[in-house]
Amino acid sequence: MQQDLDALSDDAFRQVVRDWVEANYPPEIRNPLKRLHWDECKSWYFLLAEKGWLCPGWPTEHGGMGLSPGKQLIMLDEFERHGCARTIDQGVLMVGPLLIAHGTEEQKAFFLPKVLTGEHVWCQGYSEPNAGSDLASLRTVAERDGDDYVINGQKIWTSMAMDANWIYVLARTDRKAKKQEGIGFFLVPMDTPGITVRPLLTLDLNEEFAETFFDDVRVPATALVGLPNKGWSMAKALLGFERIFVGSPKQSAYALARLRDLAARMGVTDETDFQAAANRHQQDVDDLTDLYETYVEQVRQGEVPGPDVSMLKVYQTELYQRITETMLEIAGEHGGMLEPMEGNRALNPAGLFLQSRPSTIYSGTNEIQRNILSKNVLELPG
Amino acid sequence: MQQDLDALSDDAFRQVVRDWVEANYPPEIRNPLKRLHWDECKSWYFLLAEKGWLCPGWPTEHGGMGLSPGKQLIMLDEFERHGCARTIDQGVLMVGPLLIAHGTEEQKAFFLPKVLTGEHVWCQGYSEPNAGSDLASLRTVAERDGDDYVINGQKIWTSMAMDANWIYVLARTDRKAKKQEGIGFFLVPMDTPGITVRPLLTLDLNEEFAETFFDDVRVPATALVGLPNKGWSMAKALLGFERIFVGSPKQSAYALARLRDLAARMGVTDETDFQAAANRHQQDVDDLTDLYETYVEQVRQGEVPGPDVSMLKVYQTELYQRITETMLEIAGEHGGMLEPMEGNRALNPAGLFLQSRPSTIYSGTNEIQRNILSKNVLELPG
Amino acid sequence: MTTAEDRSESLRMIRDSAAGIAPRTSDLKRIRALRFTEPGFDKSVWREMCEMGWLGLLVPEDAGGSGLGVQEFCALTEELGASLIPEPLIAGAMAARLLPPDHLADVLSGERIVLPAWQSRPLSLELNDGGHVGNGRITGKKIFVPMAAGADTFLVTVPGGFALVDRHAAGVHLDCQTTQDGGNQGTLTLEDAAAEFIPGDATEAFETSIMATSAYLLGAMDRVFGMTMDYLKTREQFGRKIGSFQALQHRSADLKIQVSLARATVNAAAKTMDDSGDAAVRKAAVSRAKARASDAASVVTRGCIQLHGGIGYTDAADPGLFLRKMMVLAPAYGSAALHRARFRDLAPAGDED
Amino acid sequence: MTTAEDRSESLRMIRDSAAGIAPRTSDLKRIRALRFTEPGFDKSVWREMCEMGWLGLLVPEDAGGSGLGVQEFCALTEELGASLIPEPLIAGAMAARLLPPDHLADVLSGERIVLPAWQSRPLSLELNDGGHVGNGRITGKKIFVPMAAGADTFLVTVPGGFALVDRHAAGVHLDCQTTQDGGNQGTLTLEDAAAEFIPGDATEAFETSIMATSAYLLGAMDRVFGMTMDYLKTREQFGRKIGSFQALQHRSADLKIQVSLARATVNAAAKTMDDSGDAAVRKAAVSRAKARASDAASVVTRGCIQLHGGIGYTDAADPGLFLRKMMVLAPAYGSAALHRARFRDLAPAGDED
Repeated sequence: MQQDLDALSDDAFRQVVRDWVEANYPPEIRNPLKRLHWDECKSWYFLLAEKGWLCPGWPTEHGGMGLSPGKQLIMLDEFERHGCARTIDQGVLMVGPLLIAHGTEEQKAFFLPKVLTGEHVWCQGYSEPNAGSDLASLRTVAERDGDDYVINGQKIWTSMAMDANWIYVLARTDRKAKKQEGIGFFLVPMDTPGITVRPLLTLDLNEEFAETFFDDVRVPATALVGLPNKGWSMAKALLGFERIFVGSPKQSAYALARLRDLAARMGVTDETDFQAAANRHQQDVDDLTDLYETYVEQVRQGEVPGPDVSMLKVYQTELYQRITETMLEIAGEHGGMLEPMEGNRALNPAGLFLQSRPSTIYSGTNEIQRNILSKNVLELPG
Repeated sequence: MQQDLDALSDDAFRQVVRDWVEANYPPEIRNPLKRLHWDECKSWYFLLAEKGWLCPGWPTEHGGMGLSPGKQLIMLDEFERHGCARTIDQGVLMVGPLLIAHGTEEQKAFFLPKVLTGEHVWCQGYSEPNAGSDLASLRTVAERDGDDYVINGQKIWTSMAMDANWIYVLARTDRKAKKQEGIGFFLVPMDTPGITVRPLLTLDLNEEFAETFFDDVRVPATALVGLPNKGWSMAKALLGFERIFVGSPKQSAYALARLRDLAARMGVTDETDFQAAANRHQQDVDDLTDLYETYVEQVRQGEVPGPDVSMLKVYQTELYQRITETMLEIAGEHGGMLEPMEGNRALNPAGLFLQSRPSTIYSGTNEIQRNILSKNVLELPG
Repeated sequence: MTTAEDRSESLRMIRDSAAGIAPRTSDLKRIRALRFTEPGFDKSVWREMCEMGWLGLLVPEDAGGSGLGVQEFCALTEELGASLIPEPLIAGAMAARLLPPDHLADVLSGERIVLPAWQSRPLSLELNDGGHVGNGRITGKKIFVPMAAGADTFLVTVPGGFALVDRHAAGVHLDCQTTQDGGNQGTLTLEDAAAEFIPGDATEAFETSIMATSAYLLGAMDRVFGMTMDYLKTREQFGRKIGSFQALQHRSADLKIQVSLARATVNAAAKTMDDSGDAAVRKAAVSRAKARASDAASVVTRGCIQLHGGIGYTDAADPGLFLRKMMVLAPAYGSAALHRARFRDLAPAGDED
Repeated sequence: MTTAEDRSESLRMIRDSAAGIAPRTSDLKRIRALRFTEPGFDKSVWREMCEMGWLGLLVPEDAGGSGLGVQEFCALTEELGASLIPEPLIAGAMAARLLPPDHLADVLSGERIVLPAWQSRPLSLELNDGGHVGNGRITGKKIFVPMAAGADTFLVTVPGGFALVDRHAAGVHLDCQTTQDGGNQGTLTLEDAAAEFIPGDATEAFETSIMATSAYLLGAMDRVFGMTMDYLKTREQFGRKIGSFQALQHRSADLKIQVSLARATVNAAAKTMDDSGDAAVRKAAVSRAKARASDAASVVTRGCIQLHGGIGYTDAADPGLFLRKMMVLAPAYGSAALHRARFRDLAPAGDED
């Protein structure tokens, strides 16, 4: 069946996806206001798994759909359009592709099926307290001890760590190696003795993230994927897609739709000031969409976008913030309230304002993105 | 008479100045669109000289008014309010005070009276092509040769060099000294052999500035003011006042008044978009005025404003530019025309837009000002 | 208050006295502990404030107050803002100033907390809507009553004066909503409730509250900006103090300018309130100050979150407390947009020509 | 034009052909020399352009043109913008597209220069105002006629079509004003002048001119941005290449984003012009592209002056040429504000929910 899908025209494929999503997506979790926990999103995960649509990018022999990059983007586009929640998808997006590329036969045989069934729920152990945007300077250490590695250190911003039962961890295997070398990629069960998870309350009062502490955490050498000094380069190679996603105009478009809802509720839809602001935002969203499409086209052609893709992230996240700032202005006193207006989650200016704040910080701060643009795109001197 | 003026209350003094300016200022050069040349502004210079008001800050024994800083600011304020042109005032503002502080008796006796009569018209030789905002790295050299110095090098942005008959020059007297040391301050007649002036046409197609070349220019040792290695520190000490002037809200207020004229001419005065923009500019001007007043108060108290005065320059010049940008938006196609609308110099959007451009560059670029703020005010690390 | 020197001394004393309850060096533990509780502030601290004479700062001396000016009150609320003090002093002082002397004793002592309920529509500066008094009864509705959960009595603005309404009287319904800063605002519904009518005009007290809120925002933005500068001097990334990166330096300089503009406009407007007799001039100055304070507080608190990076987005870090306070107070007593519009309607166009 | 590959090949060929007259590597001596002269461009270069087939690019093949699309024309005008070419190709091509085949021979050869006069009010996109034709005579007034000093004939838009008017005919008064870029725009006053009426609709040709102007602005901003990046890599201050200062780097990154957004919107709108049959969709796309191109050109050219420092403010340095071109073309064929308003009136609100 997957083969059939890839053979369809783009338009026909889009229609197939749209029809299925509209008929099957659980309505109670449409357009969630925050990242969903496993209990909330697993129904959608299992639905995708059952349909065989969980892993669009994996080859068919491993249980994926084997879809072309272009088709994968169409699928994502339709999911976003419908307001589908993101699942806890680190197994699908990171662990699977990494193992397929670099794992042993045993690792593949053990782990891949458990991602497909949802038995393993993965979280990502990359960021550290003293290496925010500076991933290469991480301090967590994995020391070889006989047939084992012993991991010590601390991770932060571990998304969904409370929900996951496995974590993949970057840890330094060679303290003498240069910054980005001497780092290994480890697969670790969350119930291993020595792992402690402490939830991090974020400004929007959610517990999506956690700090994860590793205190003499002992894992067998088979927990290592690939070579002990190649973890960072393997991990980095998988970041290409994500760099496009964070620049998707959908997030801003969603916020703009909520701004219009709010304006209607506040009775300012016809006011000149509002119209000028909303129209400006609309054009920014549409212009960004035109730019985004040029990168989608690259992916469709099988190319890997270069460092200039950072433009999308910078512009999208700052536009998203501008829109939520307009929201606060229109909301007046309601913008200071903890709960959505009238319990209607479409009228939640304070919530969206807060949620938009970290977007310019995560996935490499916008300052880092501008450094990348100036150095790797404009080739300005160091 | 000067003593009487200083004894007046601020309000009474202001009234005296206002009455005299309104009765005597040459109407044909009110609110000039550009810096006036000597032929155009000398009538005002001579008027001030005759009244004894040319040098408010000089002590009375040298022919100045001996006014307190507070009174000097009131005087300037009234001049600006009335739209008085700036004269070619480097002799008054720089040469005079420098000689009074550091000159020999002979230098004082020779030069000061000639500033007061307008016989000497001065220009400033500070900036160099490769030391724009980085004055301390200047390359012009003054080599001692017997009783003379021989000056070689190039100056740029010499304002009114074509009008001046004297120039004061910073030149390196000791190539081995550290950056800001080993620099001397020289007084040089413009007709000295070896000096060439080449006018610089600016974007607004005016010739206010020039490049000045020094090719084996020989001056006697008496051309040096003070010690041969103290020129830069003497010159720098005189910059205090200027740092407030460039932050005066008058320039933005003037542009805003012209914006309103233009809006009336274009028939958009009552449009919501225009009103919002103009109102925003008005509040920015008024807020800046409040901030400016805190520095005026410092000067009035006899204090020397600290490095935080750079805030004024940054905010004022960028506000000035924002206002002229709104002007271009409102002007539509007229904003692309070379001449003012209908020959009315109050309706000159393109001219003001262009004139506002260098304000963020001269007197230390706004980037330099922000460096000063972050290092000397916020004390952020180097 | 005669000379400028007296004034400056008086302002210094007020600031010093604030340090007792709101020291700039304190951590924000007390503030954190009170968030999301009822009534959202500490009544014993309230009584301490009353003992310091803060509630009656603007009340004439012959009515038991200190008879000080708007500048002194703003100096005080600026200090409160720097420590995010949740006790509703601005609202309480507005009520105290409007009450007749014979009603003041238990209010100035802190025994009875009277808070004003002036607003009946969002994004409005109208005092006369939303309540009708007759025969000692009141019917109406007021919204966004600050820290309403802690009030004993409401001073409800009505045409021609105010009505005093007991919080527990029959016909009084209070519905409190939690605000982002962990406090609360009340929707007060009055259905033929017993009320004492007091004739008067709340305008001046109201304008003073707008100013005091602007000063509170000033104190808050100044403090979080200072914290952020400290952070930039200590936090390291890529082997350097992050404060050494020019992009962050220039951003910091721009925030500093905003804080300074807010300070200049708030101080100037407070002085205008004390010195000018022209109502339009006073209101224009107040609106300009509140517009700048609200906008600058938004820019500065948002900027400080960004300058902190990831840690700034955690509830455990302090910058977020300032951001959330801004979310509540930037729109309170009129948003920047509302005050910009009022300024436009009041201010003469520039007199430059 | 069948497949995407054909299209891309066609666009590449157009760009290559532009290099003959407008090479990106050229200095701007010719452009400088023509500034502030009459007619402000070089008629022999105009004839060369005609020989290359550029004037008839959009004219159907059976009328002697190349029958190419908006994308090809925009690719060409983008290259012209990169070299600030003053010859009025956009205006001339608009006229050529509107002329009947039997009027085209001497126009496409470059012998006779026909320029459109469509505008009668500032800040307007209305084609039908300002002229009335009857009995072979025309009376009316048109303004901002681009490079009017070089025209032999004007194509004057009137209700229901156009009127061809000889520049030297009785009753034709042309008053040319110099523009900031050193060119000129004419005020054309017609008093019962002889005119040939041609029925037709200028809308599509006009929309194409808006697009072509957007593309010209794109080329100009892209070139001056590239020049500025080169300057940042060579100019030294404080002992370092100024391009190594993070504040300038980040500002450059922001300008790069503006250039990229302009490129994406211009390309997408040109494609919409070629592919979509829905007039509202086409106009919305065109307006969005022109608004972005005008705004981005303004931001980028201003930014490049600042990044150059003092030298950028001299007329001898090239960035100023681009700034002045922006001053003329950002408002031409509708300013950003005008096109934003037209977009708002045309575009459906976002369909996200």
